[in-house]
Amino acid sequence: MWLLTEPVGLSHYLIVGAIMFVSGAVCMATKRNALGVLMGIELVLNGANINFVAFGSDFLSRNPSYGIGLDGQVIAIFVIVLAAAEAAVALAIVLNFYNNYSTVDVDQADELKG
Amino acid sequence: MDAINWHSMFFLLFAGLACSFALAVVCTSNVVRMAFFLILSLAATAGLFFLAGADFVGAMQLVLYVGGTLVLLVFGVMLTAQSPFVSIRTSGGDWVLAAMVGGSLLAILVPSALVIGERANQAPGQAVAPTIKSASAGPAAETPSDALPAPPVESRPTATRIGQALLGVRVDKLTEQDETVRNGLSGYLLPFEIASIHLLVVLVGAAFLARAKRRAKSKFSDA
Amino acid sequence: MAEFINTKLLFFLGLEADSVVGLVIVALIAAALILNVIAVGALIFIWMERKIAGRIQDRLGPTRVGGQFGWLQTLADGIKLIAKEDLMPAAADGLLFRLAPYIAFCASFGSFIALPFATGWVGLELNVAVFFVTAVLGLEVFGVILAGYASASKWSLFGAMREAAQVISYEVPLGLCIVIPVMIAGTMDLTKIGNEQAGWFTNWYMFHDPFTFITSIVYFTCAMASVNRAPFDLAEAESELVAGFHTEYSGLRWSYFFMAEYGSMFLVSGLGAILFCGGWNGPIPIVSIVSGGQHAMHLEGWPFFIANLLGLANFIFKAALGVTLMMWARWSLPRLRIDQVITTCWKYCTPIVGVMFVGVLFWQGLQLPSPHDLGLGRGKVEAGSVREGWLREAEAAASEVPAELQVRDRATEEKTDEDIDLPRSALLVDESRVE
Amino acid sequence: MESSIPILLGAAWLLPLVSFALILFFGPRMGKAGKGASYVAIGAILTGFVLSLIALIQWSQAPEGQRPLTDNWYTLAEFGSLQLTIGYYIDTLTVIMFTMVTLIASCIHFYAVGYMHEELHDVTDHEVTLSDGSHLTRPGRFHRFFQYLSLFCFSMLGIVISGNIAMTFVFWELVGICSYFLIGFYIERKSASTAANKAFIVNRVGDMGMIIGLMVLFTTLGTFNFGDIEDSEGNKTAGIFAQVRPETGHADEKHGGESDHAAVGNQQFILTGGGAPSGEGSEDHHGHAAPALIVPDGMVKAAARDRIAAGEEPNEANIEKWRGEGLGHGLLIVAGLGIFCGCMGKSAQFPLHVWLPDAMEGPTPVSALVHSATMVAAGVFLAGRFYPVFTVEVLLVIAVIGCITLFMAATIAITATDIKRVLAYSTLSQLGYMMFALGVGGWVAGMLHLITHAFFKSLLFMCSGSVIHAVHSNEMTDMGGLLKKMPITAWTMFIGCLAIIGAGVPLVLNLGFSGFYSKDAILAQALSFATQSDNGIYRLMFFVAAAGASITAFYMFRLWFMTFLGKPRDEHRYEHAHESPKVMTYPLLVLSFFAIFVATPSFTDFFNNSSAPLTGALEEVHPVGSHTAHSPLLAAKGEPAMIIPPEHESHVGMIESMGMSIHAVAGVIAISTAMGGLLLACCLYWWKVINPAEVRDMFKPIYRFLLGKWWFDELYDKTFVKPTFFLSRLIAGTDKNIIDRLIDNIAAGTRWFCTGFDTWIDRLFVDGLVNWVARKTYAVGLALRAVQTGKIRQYIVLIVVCTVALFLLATFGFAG
Repeated sequence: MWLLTEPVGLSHYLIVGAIMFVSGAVCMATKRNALGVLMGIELVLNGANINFVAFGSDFLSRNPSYGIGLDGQVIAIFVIVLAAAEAAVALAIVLNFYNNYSTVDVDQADELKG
Repeated sequence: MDAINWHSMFFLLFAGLACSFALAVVCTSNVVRMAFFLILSLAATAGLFFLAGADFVGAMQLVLYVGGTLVLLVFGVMLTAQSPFVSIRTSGGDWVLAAMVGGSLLAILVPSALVIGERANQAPGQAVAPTIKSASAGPAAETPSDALPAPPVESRPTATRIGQALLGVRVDKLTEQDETVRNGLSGYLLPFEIASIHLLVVLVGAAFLARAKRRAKSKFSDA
Repeated sequence: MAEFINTKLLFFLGLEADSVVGLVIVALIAAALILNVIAVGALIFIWMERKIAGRIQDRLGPTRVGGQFGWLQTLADGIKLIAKEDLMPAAADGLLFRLAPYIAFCASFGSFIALPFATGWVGLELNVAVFFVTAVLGLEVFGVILAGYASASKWSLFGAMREAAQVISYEVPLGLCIVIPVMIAGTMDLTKIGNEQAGWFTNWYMFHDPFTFITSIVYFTCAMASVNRAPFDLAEAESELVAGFHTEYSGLRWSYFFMAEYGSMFLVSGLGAILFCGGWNGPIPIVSIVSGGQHAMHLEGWPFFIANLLGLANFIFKAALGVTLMMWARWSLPRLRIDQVITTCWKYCTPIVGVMFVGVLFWQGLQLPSPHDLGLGRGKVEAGSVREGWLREAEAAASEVPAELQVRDRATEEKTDEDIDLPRSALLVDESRVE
Repeated sequence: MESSIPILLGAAWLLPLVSFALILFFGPRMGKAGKGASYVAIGAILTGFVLSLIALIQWSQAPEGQRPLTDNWYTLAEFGSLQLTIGYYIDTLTVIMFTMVTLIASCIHFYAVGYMHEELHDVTDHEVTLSDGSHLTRPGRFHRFFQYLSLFCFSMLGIVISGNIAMTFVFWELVGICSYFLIGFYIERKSASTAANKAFIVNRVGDMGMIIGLMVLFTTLGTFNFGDIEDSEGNKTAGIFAQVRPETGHADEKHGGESDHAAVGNQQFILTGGGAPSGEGSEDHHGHAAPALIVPDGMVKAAARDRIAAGEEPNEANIEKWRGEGLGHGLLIVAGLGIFCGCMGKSAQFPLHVWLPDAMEGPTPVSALVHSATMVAAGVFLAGRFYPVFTVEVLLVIAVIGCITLFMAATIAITATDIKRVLAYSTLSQLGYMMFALGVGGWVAGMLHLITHAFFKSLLFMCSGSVIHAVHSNEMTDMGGLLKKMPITAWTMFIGCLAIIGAGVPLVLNLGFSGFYSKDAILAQALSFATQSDNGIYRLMFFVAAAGASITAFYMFRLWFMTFLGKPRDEHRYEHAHESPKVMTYPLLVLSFFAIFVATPSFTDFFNNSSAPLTGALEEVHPVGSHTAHSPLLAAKGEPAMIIPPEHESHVGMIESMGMSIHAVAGVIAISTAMGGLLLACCLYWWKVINPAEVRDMFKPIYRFLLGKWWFDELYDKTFVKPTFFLSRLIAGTDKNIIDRLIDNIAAGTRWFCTGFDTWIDRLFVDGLVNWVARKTYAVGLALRAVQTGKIRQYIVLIVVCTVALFLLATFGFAG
């Protein structure tokens, strides 16, 4: 029950980030729906974001050399913004794909296979 | 029993939500539900950000991710949401493979996370404490709970700091002993501008890609 | 307030002081208050809307239930809704169909967390409150979208799509409208923004300069659209889509949608009141007049409590006034087409707000005369003092001084601006911001 | 005044060069089709004739017995003691030759204007058939013909005037090349080009000997000059003649080595002359004591080289001793024979005579000028020039050669039917007469015959040319009865024939055509030579010469009869035949005049045997020849000392057996033989009392032998050409089959090895490497192809796997 009583450390956040990252990767690897893959990407980005924020936070690490200060948050913001743009582009691509092939199954998007 | 550390409790709550919904995203095959679970997971992540004291980033997450990206995503989902595509099943083999790979990745990420946490949790001068418990022994040793800075009771001006950092003032680095480092900090003005121009281009491209392919009499009509 | 409970109230209960209990009690009280605001507000507003619609349409509206004025009509409707059978289409996505109303409701409810009703009377005092409120409010659209999708009806899907497009679009001008007062105030903390406008009504940001006045009107329009009230209620265009996204909903779930709608109406109105109309500060600084130039936020103890009560009344009145305006607009204006809606957003609101933003920027940068700077009814306030406060906190962090002190008595610190040697970066900020 | 003579002659010599240069550069632009070129050339040569005539007159008026004028105009180069100079050596012979050459050349130029007129426009050569069966059509070469003529005149006059043997040689070669050009004028004709080549090559053979002679002369005498050259300081360098015959009063006073020779000379005089007057006369004739031929010191030293090397001092005494031992005499003989070799080649003497008949391929004016009158006479001229240097042995060789030539050529001429070839062979035989005359000591006779022959032979050639011009054929079998058609040509040619056979009235009033005098003198000299010794060969040579005279008469009139009398053999050609234009006939008249009168004595001395002015002039400058062989060669052979009689012996000498003067006897024999030949010709070809065909059948082998020109061509073909070809083919075969094959094989082997090695290296290593890389790349591509499935999800899995792998590597691989 120490999880409740112990103060949250850096590793907690990192573990959460890892779990989200891995689940995102698995999501990308398993989803055949293009949008599913897109969601996996979002998950991966979030896992990374969590790590950034955690490193940037002042409360989580006693050793200031482990804190990257505001950089973490700023990078997280950049990541979020880029994720938004990336989502827009990906969505446009998916819609084009859907227009041309009337499907969103990425397994059928293999015309360029070797 | 020790007093419940509310900070930890809320963390556990949000972390559990985030992780479980992330796993739900992985596990469900209905794309709309995936989107829904993803929303919840990201919202929980925003909560985690708030808990980490990065409330601006959290709000950003809510606005952009949850409010923007995900709406866009669901939009796309609905545009392509016809019964055959709503749930495309994946073969078991892929599942097994993905699970193994993901498991291995997790197996290397979690321990490293723990190690980093250990290192980060010790005071600069202090030797590595094998466990957090044993640190309580020893008269001079203070428990890490006390040692850790207090969670934000007062609201803290992260937004202002980030704004100033974006404009080149690193108020968080004012404590920097090294004069050159303190004065030489450029902030994020240039990256910010570059990223914004970049995103503008990207979005214009996206709009072009997704434009309605109508057979136009004049080539200006679909611009 | 938690200290207050811990010290006073628990003392009476004979328990030893524990901040946790106080925090929990405070949290519960706050949650209950907010819930009541939404629920009761919904009751009242629905009744109000009926009466206003009746009057606008030259009829009486409800008159019987609950004696005259039919002021219990809504309650009766609520009982009916609760008693109603809960239907769900067979093809619907059960989970999402069930969850959608609560998502919508939770969104509007969650956004109340950061909305201050008076100085310090706020669920969670965030320094990015404005951002938070808009963000959470933006989540409400998910309820609508999911509902539209989950109910497996093309009317609903169309409605949902319209909603999604509309909301996504209108978040841009809305965000810009919100940025303008935030820029003037120099903070995103709603409490501080409200207190910046203390004193006479001339301090309201609405009257800061002509741009802000136009901005407030644009904000009101965009707010109406973002909570898809008529004439922007394309999501539930009963003339085209039967009832839009909630065609398949009935009973309690349907009522949740309505509660969310009225709640968000109140929310955006309150937000607008705080951002543009001085929030809980009345047009006439009664408190400071009574207390001899002492502003409410500087009072202690009971006088502070009473002053806050007055401010609360102020705030609720202003929010209700905003809601009333929305009703007025709804019943007097015809519904737009969807393309007209989008056009209004992208071709009118957004450019106008952009121009306003630039205008305010220059007004601030050139320090053109603005009634707010006179600080009538309150001490004269230099522009950007809030930001300097944060700077000072940063210097305090540099000079090992606990940040709380700095934040607490900002007023005293303001005089000692000069004798604090600012680092180069801070000076740079001074020039770029203050001048 | 006399100093003006070299200038006159030099101008006359250089004018043709000027015209040559002018025509060479501006010929085609001179008038229509270069017609102006003829005017330029004619102007040049006429002016030259006038100048040389003036020079002749001046010379004849000069005080008699004057020494030859000689000097150097210009020194081309000086290699140590070797001087290459442009100089002149002028004596009576030179002047007379100048006049003769320019006169004949002028006539022939005029003649050529008419003869070559068809060259004024495009010419279709019917003797040249192109591969497509058509005949060659080429632009006219009128100007080029005259350009060559001018060049030839320049060269010929250069030979005549040249003051040293080197210059002579240069112009010698120049006339050679001119004759090459002119023979090959119709270069497109195979026969013409081959004839030109033949002439050139055969002449090279002679020139080879001439070069040898020149080398001997130069190395031993150290100079090329004929006469003594007096340079500005006034010290004179002895010329060849002076060195060979030093200017001494009387030989016996000079050195003892010559005493016997002088004695012989005296005894000779006694023997022949009998009376003092003759001796006196001879003395008068020569005007000075005849310097005896002695071997010059240079030759003696050269011959005694080894002795000098042995250490004996080459001082006067030793040189005298060595000369007494006869050292160096061989060198003198070699020098003489070498020079004569050149003469043989140029004037087509017996072994080298084959080129002249073929040279008739050239245009008739060329044959007239070059191959009868002047160039071929150059050989004789040179021999006459070098007369003092020739020893008795050399003279004997010359006589024998000339004798053979004259007989052979005459016999061949009997059977020839080509009109020009008949004339060519007669030219050969006349040249043989001249050489023979020189050989037997008749210098004056030889030179006289040279000049007379030049006139009448050119006349004959031009007549034949006009005939050919009329009937467009060389074959006498196509002619006949042309007398009525072209009387002028016929009668002038008749005159020429009479001149060549030496028609005249001997004994009584010594009167006749020019040939009469010269041939008479030759036979007389031959007779006197024959009577000097009891050697049968010498007598035989005389009779051969006499027979030659009759044969000459025979074939000449055979030619004339066949051409102009009888009925035409080819009606068609006869119809078209016509008299030549005046520009061609006038020169015939002029030349016929000279052919008659050039050697005629002046009326004052018809009755004594004193000779004509021309003969007299020649006798003025008659060089001292060798008369007795004091050579150790013949002495060692046990031969009786050979005696060559001095020339005027033939005038005054008597044959005791008949009691008649040698001259009379010779004249009678000559005219009788000639008339015999003439009679025979009349019988065969005029009166037709004898059918030539029967005669032909009777002497078939001889006829065929003669028709085959004694099979000299075949002989040379077998002996020289074929072996040469065989040798060249052998060498070529060796080159091709052995050397080339060896080299080819080496090359092939090298190439084989290189290609093999190259391909080996290339295929195995370079290509192998490249191909290996390519194959590997392809294989890798194939392998990676499988990886690129186009399945995003697999990519993601791969990415994750790689990330894990990297992490593990970074953790345990490096950190561990």
